[in-house]
Amino acid sequence: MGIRVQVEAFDPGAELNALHAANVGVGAVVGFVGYVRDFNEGREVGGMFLEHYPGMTEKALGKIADEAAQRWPLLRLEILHRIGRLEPGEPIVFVGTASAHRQAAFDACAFVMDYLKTRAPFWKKEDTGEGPRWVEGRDSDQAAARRW
Amino acid sequence: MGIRVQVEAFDPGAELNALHAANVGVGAVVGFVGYVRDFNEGREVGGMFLEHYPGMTEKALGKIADEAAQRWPLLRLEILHRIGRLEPGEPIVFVGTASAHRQAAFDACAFVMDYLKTRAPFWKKEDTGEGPRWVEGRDSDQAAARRW
Amino acid sequence: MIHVHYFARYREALGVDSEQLGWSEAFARLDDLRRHLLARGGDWAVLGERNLMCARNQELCGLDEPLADGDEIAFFPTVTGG
Amino acid sequence: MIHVHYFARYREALGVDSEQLGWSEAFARLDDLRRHLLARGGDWAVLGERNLMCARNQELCGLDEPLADGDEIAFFPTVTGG
Repeated sequence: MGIRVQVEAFDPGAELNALHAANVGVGAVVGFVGYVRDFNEGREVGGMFLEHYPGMTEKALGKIADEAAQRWPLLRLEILHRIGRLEPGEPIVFVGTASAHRQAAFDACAFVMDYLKTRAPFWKKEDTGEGPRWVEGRDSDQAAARRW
Repeated sequence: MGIRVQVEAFDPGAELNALHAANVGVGAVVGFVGYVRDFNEGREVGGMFLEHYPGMTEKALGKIADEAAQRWPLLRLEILHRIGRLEPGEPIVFVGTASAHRQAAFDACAFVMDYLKTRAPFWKKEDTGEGPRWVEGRDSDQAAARRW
Repeated sequence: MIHVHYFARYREALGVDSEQLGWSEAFARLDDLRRHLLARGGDWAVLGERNLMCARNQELCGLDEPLADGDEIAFFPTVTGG
Repeated sequence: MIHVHYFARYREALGVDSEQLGWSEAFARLDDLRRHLLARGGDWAVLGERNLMCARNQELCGLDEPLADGDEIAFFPTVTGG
């Protein structure tokens, strides 16, 4: 179970491979990668700044990870989220799960993303062609989190 | 949209990273990796042989990929499945999806795995401590495929 | 002519991976072909299994699938890839 | 003493990222503190937004959360990470 909040870039592929880590009890690995897009809600995006709440961020992610580990039989769970300045095409977040069978790995990974989107204190400020703007929360994210 | 059925080993991390492929319209990537476990249904597994139906395998995977592409707005979909001899800890299958938003990527990836498990002509023969045995289909896989 | 393939556990039980049968109007549906093979007795009883899957011309189908001269048919146990 | 933090759009609108307020029995619940800040008028109206989120001692909570002397409180707009 690992939680990382960092300014540094990371390699999603290396994160995915590390979830197996020579554990021959792992039958299924699921990895999610969120990337900065060049377009969002009607405007071109030239990059963004990710603000967070130091101290609370790690606690909030830890609580989400604990809840996932209670709900599903996970052998590994990794959450990695970047903060600070990001350019289009850069990975923002990685969530990876490993379990004996696939359903737990799929569900736990989707659950962590839905909860992270609605409960972890991160805020995106995008640079658009019409100046900077704060991204507003989406109702669809609230709805997704209520599924669980 | 890519379908590969191959004897050769592959690198799941490289497959995951390739799904983004400098496409800045991609906001979400989901990768699933199935690994050979060292234990299955009560017996230790020392390795397995994956038999398939040459010709039909590619067609069946192509149909599953087409159906996923019709149901969800995917920017990429890759299915890679190994055949022949595999050892515990080796990746058997990779399914990767890329889309603008995460829900399509998650659902399409889970859908492809559920359909692959029940509709693609692969059969596993495991080497166990008590000799070789053919793996039998699981009711839970049939149930998972009926969700969609 | 009907080309018939057997895979995995069925292939091993029958000791044959494929065969060709002369076309017959009696093979109106895939189940007619299956019953013809079952009638061989012995190991061919595997084709009576409840979980038997089949394909016509490399597409999954049901036992009520109509057959035509030249078809490629396959019988196999539940698939277990992934 | 109550430590209050503001984040993202609220921090920018208010021009302040944190402040300390002397403890008062009037701050029985988090909403009492919020109304006290709203009463400052002007830009502080952002704390009246329907989607406002808040945390007490770095845990998400509701506006009916009871407060205690020494608490760390935060107000922020809907989170948008991931």
